[in-house]
Amino acid sequence: MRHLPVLIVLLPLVAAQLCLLISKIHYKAGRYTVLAAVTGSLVMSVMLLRQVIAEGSVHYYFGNYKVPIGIEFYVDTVNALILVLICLIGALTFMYTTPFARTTDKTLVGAANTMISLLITGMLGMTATGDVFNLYVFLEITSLSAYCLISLGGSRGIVAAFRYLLVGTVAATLYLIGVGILYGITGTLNMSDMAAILSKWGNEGAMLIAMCFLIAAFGTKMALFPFHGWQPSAYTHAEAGSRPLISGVMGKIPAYGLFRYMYCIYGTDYKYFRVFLIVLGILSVCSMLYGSIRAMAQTDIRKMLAYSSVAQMGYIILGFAIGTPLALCGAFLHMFGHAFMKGGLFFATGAIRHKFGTTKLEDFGRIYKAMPFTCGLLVVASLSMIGIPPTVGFFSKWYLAVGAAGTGEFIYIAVLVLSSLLNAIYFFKLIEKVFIQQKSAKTEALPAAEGPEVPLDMMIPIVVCFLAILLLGIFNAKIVDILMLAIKGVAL
Amino acid sequence: MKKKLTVLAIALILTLPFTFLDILPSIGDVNSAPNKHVSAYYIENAISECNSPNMVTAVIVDYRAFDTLLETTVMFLAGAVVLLVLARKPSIKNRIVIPKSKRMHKDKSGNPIYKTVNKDVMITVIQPLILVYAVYVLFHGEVSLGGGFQAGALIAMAYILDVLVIPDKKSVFVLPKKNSVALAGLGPFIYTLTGIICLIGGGMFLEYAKLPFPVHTAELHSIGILAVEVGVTIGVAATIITILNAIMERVTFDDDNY
Amino acid sequence: MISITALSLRPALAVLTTLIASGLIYVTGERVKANTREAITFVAAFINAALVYSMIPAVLAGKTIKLTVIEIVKGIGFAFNVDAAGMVFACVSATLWILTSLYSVGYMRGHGEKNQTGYFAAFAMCICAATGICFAGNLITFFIFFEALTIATYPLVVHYRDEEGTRSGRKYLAYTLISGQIMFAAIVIVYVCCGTLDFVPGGFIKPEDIPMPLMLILFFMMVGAGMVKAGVMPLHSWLPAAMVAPTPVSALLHAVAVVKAGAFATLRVVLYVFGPESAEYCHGADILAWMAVITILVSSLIAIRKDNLKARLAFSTIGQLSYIVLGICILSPSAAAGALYHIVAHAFMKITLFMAAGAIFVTTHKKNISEMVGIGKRMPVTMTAFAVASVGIAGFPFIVGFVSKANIIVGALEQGKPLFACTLIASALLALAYLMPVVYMAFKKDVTNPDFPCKAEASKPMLIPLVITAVIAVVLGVCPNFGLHLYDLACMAGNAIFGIGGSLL
Amino acid sequence: MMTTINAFLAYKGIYFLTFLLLALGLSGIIVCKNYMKKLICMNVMQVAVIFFFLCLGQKDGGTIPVAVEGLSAAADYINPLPHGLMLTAIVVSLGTTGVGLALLLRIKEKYGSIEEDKIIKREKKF
Amino acid sequence: MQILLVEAVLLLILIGITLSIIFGKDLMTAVITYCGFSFITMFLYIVMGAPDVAFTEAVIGVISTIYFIMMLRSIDRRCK
Repeated sequence: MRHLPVLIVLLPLVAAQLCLLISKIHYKAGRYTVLAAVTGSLVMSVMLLRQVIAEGSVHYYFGNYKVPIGIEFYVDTVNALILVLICLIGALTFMYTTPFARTTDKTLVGAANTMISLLITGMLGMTATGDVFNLYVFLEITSLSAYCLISLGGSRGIVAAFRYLLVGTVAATLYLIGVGILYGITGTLNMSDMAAILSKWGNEGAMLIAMCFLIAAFGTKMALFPFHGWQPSAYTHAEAGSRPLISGVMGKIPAYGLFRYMYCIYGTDYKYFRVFLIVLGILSVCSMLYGSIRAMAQTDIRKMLAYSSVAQMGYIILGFAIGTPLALCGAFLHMFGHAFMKGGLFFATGAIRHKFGTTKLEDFGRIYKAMPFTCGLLVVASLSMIGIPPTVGFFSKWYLAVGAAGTGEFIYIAVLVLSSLLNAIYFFKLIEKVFIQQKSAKTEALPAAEGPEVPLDMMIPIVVCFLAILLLGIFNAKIVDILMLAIKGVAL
Repeated sequence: MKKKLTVLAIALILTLPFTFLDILPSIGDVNSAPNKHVSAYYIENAISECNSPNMVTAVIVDYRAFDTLLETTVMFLAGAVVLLVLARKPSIKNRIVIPKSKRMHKDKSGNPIYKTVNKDVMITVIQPLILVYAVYVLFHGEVSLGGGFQAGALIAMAYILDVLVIPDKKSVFVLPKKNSVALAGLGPFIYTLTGIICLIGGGMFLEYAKLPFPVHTAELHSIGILAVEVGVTIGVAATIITILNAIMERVTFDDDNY
Repeated sequence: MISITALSLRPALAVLTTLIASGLIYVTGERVKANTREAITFVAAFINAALVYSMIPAVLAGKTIKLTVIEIVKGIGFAFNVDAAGMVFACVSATLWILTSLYSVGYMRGHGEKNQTGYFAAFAMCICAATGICFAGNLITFFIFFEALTIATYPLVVHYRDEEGTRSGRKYLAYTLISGQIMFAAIVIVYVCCGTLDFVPGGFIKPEDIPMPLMLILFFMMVGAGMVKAGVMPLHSWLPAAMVAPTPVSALLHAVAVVKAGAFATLRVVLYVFGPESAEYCHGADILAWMAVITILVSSLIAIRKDNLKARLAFSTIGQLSYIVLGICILSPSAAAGALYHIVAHAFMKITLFMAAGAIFVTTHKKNISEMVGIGKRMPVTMTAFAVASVGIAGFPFIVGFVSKANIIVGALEQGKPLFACTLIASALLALAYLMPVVYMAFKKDVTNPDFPCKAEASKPMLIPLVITAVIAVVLGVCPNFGLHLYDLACMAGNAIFGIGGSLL
Repeated sequence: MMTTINAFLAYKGIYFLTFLLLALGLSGIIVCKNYMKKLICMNVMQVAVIFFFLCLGQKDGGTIPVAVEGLSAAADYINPLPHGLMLTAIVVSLGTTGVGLALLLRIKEKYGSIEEDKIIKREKKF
Repeated sequence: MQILLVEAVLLLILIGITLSIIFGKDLMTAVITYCGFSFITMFLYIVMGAPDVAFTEAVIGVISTIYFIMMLRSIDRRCK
């Protein structure tokens, strides 16, 4: 069982490497391979989570070279939870993509499965690794597969993917510079070793500039406010089947990387730490307001959701910027919750598109008669986005606000309230469309009422997200206990 | 003019912090942190531990072998991406600009001429040399310069010569892109398999010393490194060939006459 | 042992019953016949009522039923805490749910409404939220049910799915959501300052906890939500707009669930969170009381000028609810008891009025008072009940309205604030002024309206409930403790808040 | 004289030029309207970063990191770690370039041009 | 000890090439110049004592140049 951390990453990797070969047998064989691999790593990540909770954090040394010589995987409770999240959403998304498959060409189907599998692999690795350069390589894997999945989304998707490629490569380069500076002043690449050395003799100026580069890099990858330019069109035009994974989880992992750098490597007693907190606070406030305001103007639901995830990313970073353990718990709870909310919203959108072939808001009139469960998910996820109890969105907001009040930054509470009111405006616009507005001619014309609501392998993710949003909300105290324990151990 | 000013402004602004603060060790300083902390261990123990005089090879395929596995995976991933991106071809009517070949007049701008190279010299002399050198680099990588990646790139280079010089003639070895991308997946898999065998042997992932073969540790390391290099070679060569094929068969769509 | 656990589980069961009923109706509604659907409603209503009533003896005996389900956020439990004040409101909502659902069956069928499934589901959801609000043991639980009530009322407001309904729905959402979010911020700050959120009779915020200006701001941030739902001016304008909903919804909104929830929220915040001395200390109570006074007078004056019957009743609701707010803000035991009891009184009287209005609308499709000349000849029973309720609103003796108002006036005089007493009396006269003309026109002898040739009452399911409510109004007026001992409960609550010992008077 | 120049270069000069190169690549990505040029500038940027890492690994009096007889001290060889890292980085950059070119090809086919302003104009049609 | 000077000179050449790429009007020229760029980069790496990197850079430079040139068959050379 000591090999659990590496096996979680290896299963999707091997599946991806063999997927194209296996797909030569039958175009479905590769798919089943990848699905089995992702499910297996889901099971193993749950086992790992229980082990970590029971016995504390786990180190895995590659090639049995002790740090800082070799590469290590470092899994504590927080990223064990994130691993579970990634595997779960990944498996759901993979289940969900099949009805969108248009071709049965063996190589193309195999390659598409390879993309999703490698995307999952990259995110798992970024979460689990304890080595800064290894993080870069995993980052590149994630980005490349994301470029591909975005570029499959039609003729605007290609341009979006190309812009994302340029921006993402620049971000990766900036990350390398940050790593280079840190390497230049510490001489090591291992995170814990680097933290030890920096706490002993760190050159404050160098650390400051390195952190500026890192914030720019991770901010670009997670689409924080000034660096968010690539994100809306990319999320909008991504390939429909894999959109939940991309928009739900992909933005969170760089946020976790930033958390690692700020709290694990630099540490809270670093000289300029307050400066970073203030900067991140300003950025997050800007992105919350900006994202919500832009989202109100959209007529395409995909774009609306894309802008709203700019805003939601602001919530998470706000938690990091407040910096008390409770606020960090709120940030991570929002990370999990938002993965399910946004993933669920995109699942529902994809289902509606699969059934009615439209994503324009004005075509959504009265579709709840045709697909009640999907609309139930839409409503629950929207309420959770606004932060109405007892959904998870409310509780993460609660922890953030309590943390902010604890440090006396009431302005953050005001911004939270304001941004959730802005969310309310456009999400109730969506709910009004779905439940109240008359049927549009386009949906009226379709014979959509007959038959089952959606195919089964689209139904499962929808139901799972629905339950997850409510259960995460009701039983959040347990998760927060786990997180609190880990965060106290890791960061503060 | 405006463009020039923008460029210089951005460049200078981005460069300022590195001129006014001294945040980096001076180049070539023997006692700077990077030269003291970890690298000393690599330099002193590369031969004894990994049985590889070339320390860079020791670092990339033994100490930090996991990075190289991912790097090979990135190459394979790039091949698959190119294959997938270039799979769908918009029909002529869906394009905004109708390609020139569908117009009356053809202008040959940007149509390179390959007539000037002496093909026979290329094929008969240079290509075998390249292949031989590739094999040498592959198997000799741990002792002297080079390694799996360079070997793969050289093999791919030989193939590229074929394709480029005589596009219509059958070349030495033919790889359609569907097979080549599957092969590109096979390369990293060989790499991973090596690590998994180490797991079976009871060690950590990619711990060559635990390979279940009845020889002593140094040779185990050599075997591991060799297997890994072979994997890298296959992966890189197949990927480069895939990208080449994919682009090759598409670029002739527009203003070529054959 | 078993009985004790059952007792402590009952509030959760009461909430759960209604929740399950709502879910069942939404899921199975379209697939089963209408009778089954309404059968579910009635079964749930009776179970709910039985559960609520069964808790009265324990509460009367002076013990409070505590139950913590789970830890809902770190350090705070999802807690139910049944005390006298909550009991009063719970009994009212449980009783009136039965009658209102009976009535709405008749109304919906007689009127041939669409989307009945959604209607009944949302209705059950409202009752669920109201019950939760009654039994909530701390602010978080309270806030959860409060927001749930907000969301559950929205489908009822926009029930007709037309332009006007959408607009008023937006208005309703705007008011309630904004105030709710502000209350959320206030709750957070209070939690950080005081470290607890459990309701305590007499409040848990000590004057020295929070500096003065912040305390006043917090007071209004928290009371704001209650004020919006209770329609205290200037935050009242969603209430007349919500008149587009079908009449049973208006009855529910204005008599049972929503506005009463607002008044109850004000009660909880002022008397159970801040407590008398803090509310006194930060002058919040006085300001709120004066706002209530202004609301009473102005709304009565507006009501006189309204010709649409439902609109007139709506403004009278605004006025009557401000009685409750005023009674709370007088900060004296009997005034608090009167305010609590006025929840009961106003509920019964106002629901009678609305049911009567709905009956008139369904049978004769008349909305405006000017068209109702001589309607008494056609629907004598309905109009009799209407007349009884109107005089009750005016505070006529031997009708339930008198008891509560008398208590409030007594409390005002105890506290030496005669102005408030004068306000109440003046508003009673105004109430007569805007309700009597209806009765007078209805029973005009000399004219005979051609629209109302013969005597034709509304259908039985609509007639029976309003008669029952009218009778209850009279009976409770004669002996306030009849049946459920609501008056004792109210007095207990008042005494508990102000720390006067003794379970009964 | 010579030593002062060397010292200046060692402390500031080389780093300055490296980051100037990097900044030029970045500004080229920003100001060039042609997507192909953007790709080339991207490569330039990555070369600059690689060079920056190699600067960190230089060592006076060190030979290339291939073991020869008699030299076994740490001071005798150049730090091999940045070389290993940069091999990975170069390979990644090759993969990125290939993907970028493939996307560029699709853009050219679909939009008929790779000039940014034209593409932005024609994007409205979809 | 003169290595740094050589490096500086080579770097200056690289910067010049980059500027010419940015401001050039012909894509073919830019691509060929980029080939020269990677060639000089290879020298630079050798000077800095990183022969492996130089070897890789040489191979990569050739391959990516080939990719670019093949792209140019379908992309017209002029550019603003």
